[in-house]
Amino acid sequence: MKMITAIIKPFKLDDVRDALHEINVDGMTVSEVKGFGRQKGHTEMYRGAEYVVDFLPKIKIEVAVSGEVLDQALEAIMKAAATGQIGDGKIFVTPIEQTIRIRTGESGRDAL
Amino acid sequence: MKMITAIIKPFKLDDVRDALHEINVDGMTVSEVKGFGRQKGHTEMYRGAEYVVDFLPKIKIEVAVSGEVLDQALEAIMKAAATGQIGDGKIFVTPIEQTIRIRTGESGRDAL
Amino acid sequence: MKMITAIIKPFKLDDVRDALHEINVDGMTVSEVKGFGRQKGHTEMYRGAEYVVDFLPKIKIEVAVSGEVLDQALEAIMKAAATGQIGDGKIFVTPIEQTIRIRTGESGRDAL
Amino acid sequence: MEQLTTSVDVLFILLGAILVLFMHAGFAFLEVGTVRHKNQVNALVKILSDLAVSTVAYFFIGYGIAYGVFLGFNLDGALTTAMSERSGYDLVKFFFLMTFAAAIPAIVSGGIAERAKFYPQLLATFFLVALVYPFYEGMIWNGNFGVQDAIESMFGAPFHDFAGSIVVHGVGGWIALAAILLLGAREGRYGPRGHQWAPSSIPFLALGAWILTVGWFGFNVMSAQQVEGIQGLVAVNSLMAMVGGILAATFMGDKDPGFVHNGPLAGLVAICAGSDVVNPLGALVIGLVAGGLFVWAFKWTQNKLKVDDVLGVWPLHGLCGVWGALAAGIFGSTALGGLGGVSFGAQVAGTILGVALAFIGGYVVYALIKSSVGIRLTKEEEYEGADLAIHRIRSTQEH
Amino acid sequence: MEQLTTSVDVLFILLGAILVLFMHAGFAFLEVGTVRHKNQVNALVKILSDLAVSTVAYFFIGYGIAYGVFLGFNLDGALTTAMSERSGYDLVKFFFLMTFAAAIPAIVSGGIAERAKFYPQLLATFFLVALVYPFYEGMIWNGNFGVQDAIESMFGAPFHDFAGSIVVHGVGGWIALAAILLLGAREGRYGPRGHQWAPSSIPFLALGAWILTVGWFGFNVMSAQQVEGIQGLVAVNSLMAMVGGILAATFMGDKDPGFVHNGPLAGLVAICAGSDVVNPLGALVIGLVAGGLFVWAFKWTQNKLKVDDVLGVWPLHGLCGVWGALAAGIFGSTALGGLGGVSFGAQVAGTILGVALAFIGGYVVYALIKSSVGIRLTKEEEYEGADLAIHRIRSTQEH
Amino acid sequence: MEQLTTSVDVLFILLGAILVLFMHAGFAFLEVGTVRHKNQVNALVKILSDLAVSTVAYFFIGYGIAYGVFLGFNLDGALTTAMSERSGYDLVKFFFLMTFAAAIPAIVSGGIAERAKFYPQLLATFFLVALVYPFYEGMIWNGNFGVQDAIESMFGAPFHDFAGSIVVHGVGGWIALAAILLLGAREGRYGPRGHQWAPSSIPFLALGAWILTVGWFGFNVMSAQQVEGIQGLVAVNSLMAMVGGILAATFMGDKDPGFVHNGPLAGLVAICAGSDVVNPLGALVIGLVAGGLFVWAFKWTQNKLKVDDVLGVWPLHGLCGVWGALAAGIFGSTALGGLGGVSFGAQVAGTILGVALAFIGGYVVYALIKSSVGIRLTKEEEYEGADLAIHRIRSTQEH
Ligand SMILES: Nc1ncnc2c1ncn2[C@@H]1O[C@H](COP(=O)(O)OP(=O)(O)O)[C@@H](O)[C@H]1O
Ligand SMILES: Nc1ncnc2c1ncn2[C@@H]1O[C@H](COP(=O)(O)OP(=O)(O)O)[C@@H](O)[C@H]1O
Ligand SMILES: Nc1ncnc2c1ncn2[C@@H]1O[C@H](COP(=O)(O)OP(=O)(O)O)[C@@H](O)[C@H]1O
Repeated sequence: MKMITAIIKPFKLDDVRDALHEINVDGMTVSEVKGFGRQKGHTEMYRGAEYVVDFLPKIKIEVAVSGEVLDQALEAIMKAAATGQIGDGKIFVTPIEQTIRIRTGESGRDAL
Repeated sequence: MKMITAIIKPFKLDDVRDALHEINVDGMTVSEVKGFGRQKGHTEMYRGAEYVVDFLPKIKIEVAVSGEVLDQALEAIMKAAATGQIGDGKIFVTPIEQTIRIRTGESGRDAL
Repeated sequence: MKMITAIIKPFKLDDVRDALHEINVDGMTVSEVKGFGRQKGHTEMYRGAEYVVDFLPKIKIEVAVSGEVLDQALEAIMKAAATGQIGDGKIFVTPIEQTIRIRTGESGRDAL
Repeated sequence: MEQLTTSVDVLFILLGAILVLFMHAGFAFLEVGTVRHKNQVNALVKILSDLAVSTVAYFFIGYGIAYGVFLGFNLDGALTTAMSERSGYDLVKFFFLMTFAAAIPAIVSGGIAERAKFYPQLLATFFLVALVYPFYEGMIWNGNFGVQDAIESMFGAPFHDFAGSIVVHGVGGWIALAAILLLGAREGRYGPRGHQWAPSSIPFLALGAWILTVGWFGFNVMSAQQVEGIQGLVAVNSLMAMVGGILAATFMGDKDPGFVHNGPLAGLVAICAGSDVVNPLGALVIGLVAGGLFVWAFKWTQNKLKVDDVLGVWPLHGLCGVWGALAAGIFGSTALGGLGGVSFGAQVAGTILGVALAFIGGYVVYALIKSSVGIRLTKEEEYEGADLAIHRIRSTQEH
Repeated sequence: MEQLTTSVDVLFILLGAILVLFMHAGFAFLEVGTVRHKNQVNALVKILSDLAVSTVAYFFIGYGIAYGVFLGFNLDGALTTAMSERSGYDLVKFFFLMTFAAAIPAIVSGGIAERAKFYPQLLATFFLVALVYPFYEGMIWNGNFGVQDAIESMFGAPFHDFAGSIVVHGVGGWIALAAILLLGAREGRYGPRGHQWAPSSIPFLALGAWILTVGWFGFNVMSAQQVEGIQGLVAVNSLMAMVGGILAATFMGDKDPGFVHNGPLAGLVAICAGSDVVNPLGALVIGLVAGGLFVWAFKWTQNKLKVDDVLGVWPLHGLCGVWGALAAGIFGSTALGGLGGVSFGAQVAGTILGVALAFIGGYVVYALIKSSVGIRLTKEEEYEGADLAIHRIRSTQEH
Repeated sequence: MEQLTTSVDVLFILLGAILVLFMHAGFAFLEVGTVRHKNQVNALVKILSDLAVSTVAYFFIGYGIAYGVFLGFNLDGALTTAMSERSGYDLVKFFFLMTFAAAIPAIVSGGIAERAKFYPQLLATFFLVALVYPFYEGMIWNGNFGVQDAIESMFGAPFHDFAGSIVVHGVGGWIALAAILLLGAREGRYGPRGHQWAPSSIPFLALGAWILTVGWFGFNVMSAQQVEGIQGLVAVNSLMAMVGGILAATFMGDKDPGFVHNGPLAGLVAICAGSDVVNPLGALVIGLVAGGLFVWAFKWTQNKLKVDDVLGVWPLHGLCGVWGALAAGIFGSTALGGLGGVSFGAQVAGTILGVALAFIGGYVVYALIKSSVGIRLTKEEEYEGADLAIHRIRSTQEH
């Protein structure tokens, strides 16, 4: 079982979800995060004072998948999230040792 | 050292915290996330236009525990978070290689 | 490749970023979280009723680094985030199995 | 000259109507700010729809019950005559008094917030404004049923309620109490794990309080109904009571924003009755007591009585209203610097009558509706919030 | 006595000016609450800057076009005279009428929200208020070009538009339609994945609606311009139409907060024309129809016509304005309880003329600006939001 | 007729009082929107409590110092007489003038926001309104101490300050400067890593500006104090200066919402003094200069002087007030189209006197309080925010 964590541009969320849906991955957990990286933030201005907003709003998607679909899922995310512009984001894959569905107590692949 | 990540229904947070408290697990980090899964969102309506809100507000709890308490903690979370209704959420367990308490520099189990 | 997850006090974010910047770690993902631990929350009061706010606002920083810089990065974060007061936070290190830059498809160290 | 006087009378009472109309926005925002975020939209829609239903109820029925003129039905051509006679003064008088009548559901609304059904509440509004409120209003302000004569012959003076400490606020507050008792507390408010919720937005709550406060000067001063009857005294007494209420709430309420912003309202509720007869120093005292009373009674209601009155409308309008009516009998006396012509006995009698009629009338209306169509959201709807459950939209969108 | 009458006249029309000035805050908040969060600041700044430009345009040019007095240029010493004569009445009359003129860009603003450039829009405002609006205003309210005489000789009565259902609202709404068509829909609004956006803040939207509603009583009643001409009828008709609008929107709009808060506005737009001649029961019907019309026409505009009118200003001001002008011809007749002196034919004629001039005038102004300096933000700016793109700051900060 | 005139006088000045009372809500929201989120509640509570303390201070002491009538102590039965004579006109006059007096702490509040203790600030309010403000007010508006006579004999005309560019705004602004200097800058504002904070809510800030703007017409026009003294000129000059302020702020401030919404206020501060004597074109220029002055002076104060004046009340009220008083001497002259009767020398003299008394008076009051009970929150409290530290509740709750 692997956890895919993808940091993407906010307006790409729908595309990524559609892409995962097509390969039958429907469960995921999403959060709003602030990204720092090569892509730079912007400057705001109020009554003559500058405010540097140095982060960019990003979306973090966490999807737990079984080993077999991992590559397919990575592929899907990459394709859907890419714009080719700086700041498209990253994908990290980390190991999951145990997965449980709270409602039923099922574990492993059945829990997804 | 393991990291337990539990996605639960928001109104179950207090119960889960109480349950963990009973087994002396008091530290944890909580965030608000949006969940996609089998449980479906709802539809809103404004001046004749429909808005599909397809995610559900969920709470993500991250608790680092030492190996011995892991099972107990999982048990506690599962019991406290379950309603038996769809959307109760998931628990993921992942390995932690190092744990540090910033204030003291302590590491491993002492850092919790 | 390792993922450093640090939970710190919000007003230390700039210091931590500066410290990481000095060792050439510029990419990171930040989110607002609520922390529970030894440091206690506060009590609010409204029209005679008390409200216990038992969590504390914290910042979660996630930084993916290659193995070589790990210790340096941990060191930097620890120094910058410490106030010596309770509630300074924790650092967790977890393994990353795969890292991808969405824009280019680069992976591993090149993806950072 | 006569035309000018008439015209200025129309302007005068119209300004009152406009200011009190504005107060309804105040009611709305006081509620928006106090309820939980998930019930904000409902607060707004309720107040506006209630206002519309109130107008219709009062136009066709209520005004007739209070003053004998069923305008909406144009009996004896009353409406037609009013259109052109005296520059339409009688029409604007109706407008002015309607804004008072519509305060009844607006007051109740704050007490029953976060858990009442929508259309049944509109239905209650209709009956309250068509029947319950004008029944007592007519007794006190139009001499109906000889009630005032009876009080006068018993106590030497009629029941004095210049701008409605009892007629409007008392009645509204005690109807609200009946409604709240029948409706029951919000889920999770009391019981072993019961708790209170902090207000969703103190700025909106404060905005509501400000609008109410400012509009109140129309409520009180324009109650003279004719410009030549204007009394600077009424304005300054209102000011002084408002100030007393703020001070008491600031100090007794320990700078709590919820108390501080209800302070002026408490003082203003209490001064309505006697604003034309008490001395400004008396008004200050009336306001100080009202502010303190609200702080104490709100906590008492919530914690001891366990009455889940969300905005505290019963302490605010119900109890401060009672205090105001009694205070008019005390501070209105010449002995205490007032202009006289009031009797404490009469004040007690009128107050008891008003409170009783309001509570009973309110109880009957809400009990009937409860037992027929029901007045309460389901547990799930309440948990989801009235905004999504009733109006299918949330108050704000994430950005 | 004469001095008193003059002074009260000044006060009277000044109160109207103050109330209508306040309405501009209402326009601002209605827009703030309706647009997406990233365009809130722009809504606020636009309305305020538009007001300033409008005043200048009307002071120097527009008022002269409508009424022959080019105050700003002090021709024949008109300004100097107005300063001291009749307690400055003529100056305040200008002020009052200017607040009407400035409603034009405020109406347009809500339609073109979230995608228009800033300075080009200010430029459009200048031309609209200096030329387009006063051209028709002068015809109807000042008898210019013999248009009213012609209508009267044809239909037996002049075009009756007491407070501007067409002169102000109709004209504003139809100019807005031209502007919206030239500007095009917001990115992502229509097309295969097109969708609508929920309002950023219903409380702010409601605040705007409340302020507009309250101020409207100044808009309508003070249109008498002199205190001795005050008509209580106008006030109560406004109330009734407002109530009708709320009721229709509540029931037909199924408690939708967006409809419910536009309901009073729809009723009030419609009642402007005939508020001095129709019967209050007629006014209630006018309001009910207007409320229903808005609910229906808003959906129709959005879904069938695919006109991206963000606040729905064309249905609100444009269509309810037309309905109001026609309704004055219907319900104003003595047969239907009105005071008479109106002709349906005249109402049709005046309405068509107003709508045509507004649409054409608006089209020319926006087309010229579009083809010269451009009126639309770039895609990137629109995506980023007008607040950051134009004003370089966001509406609120995280806490 | 006499009764009618008296009654209308009461109404007239009462409308002024109501409008200026409303302005206090404007002060509150301007501050709410400008401060950081963690200090919003404090802004609201402060303004309301300050108003209450001001009323008491002015009723018992301040009004007596300015006008010789210690109403609150009912000396010679002044209060008793005022209750019934002339329909209570004298009481409402007190109310009206009190709302001016209470503007002093409301102005100061915006300068010292986010770091001042609560009760010590209330104490300062008491002394400012009881002593400092009325001392100068009485000199200028009541001829106390022969100051006006002296100025007149020196310059041929008394110091002309119709509605308080200096008496109210100048005094408030310069007291604020003293308070700000004694209080010191907010933690983190200056120094090596020092920075400014963006406003928490531009909509609330704009709401405050709108309310202030609208209420200001009562502030200026009703300064005539009697209806027969009403001047349409005052209203239109206020309008023109307001418009000038908006335009200058829009263009010079590059559409910055903070500047644009302070623009009308800058113009209105500046026009107070001469609104009854200058020409509307002069008023436009006065407003344009005031708007530009504010934009420039705000940046200068913040960046060069490093004075941490949170809302910019010193540039706004202090400097634009000075400009307004001087401008009355310039544009009020007949040579520049004004009505004459003013002297530039007198304006300079009166201004210097006002500024000096205000700064010194303010300095003494705040220095005494600073050295006795202290005026500043601790670092920890400031970091936590005044809402939690003082009022123990946050402005809004997460949803
Ligand atoms: N080392 C890192 N650890 C965690 N998150 C990172 C790291 N580097 C970048 N990110 C995240 O990825 C986002 C995009 O990175 P950026 O360098 O701006 O562009 P790109 O993805 O095109 O290389 C950042 O905003 C941040 O959220
Ligand atoms: N594959 C997944 N990866 C990450 N989070 C998931 C995944 N599947 C579900 N979740 C999270 O768990 C929540 C509950 O899942 P859902 O399928 O609705 O119900 P249940 O937990 O009863 O199976 C989701 O809202 C989402 O936050
Ligand atoms: N076991 C844990 N798992 C995850 N997060 C934790 C854990 N314990 C503490 N934290 C996080 O670290 C923060 C600081 O912990 P706390 O016990 O208050 O102080 P300290 O870091 O000084 O030991 C908490 O607010 C919480 O966010």
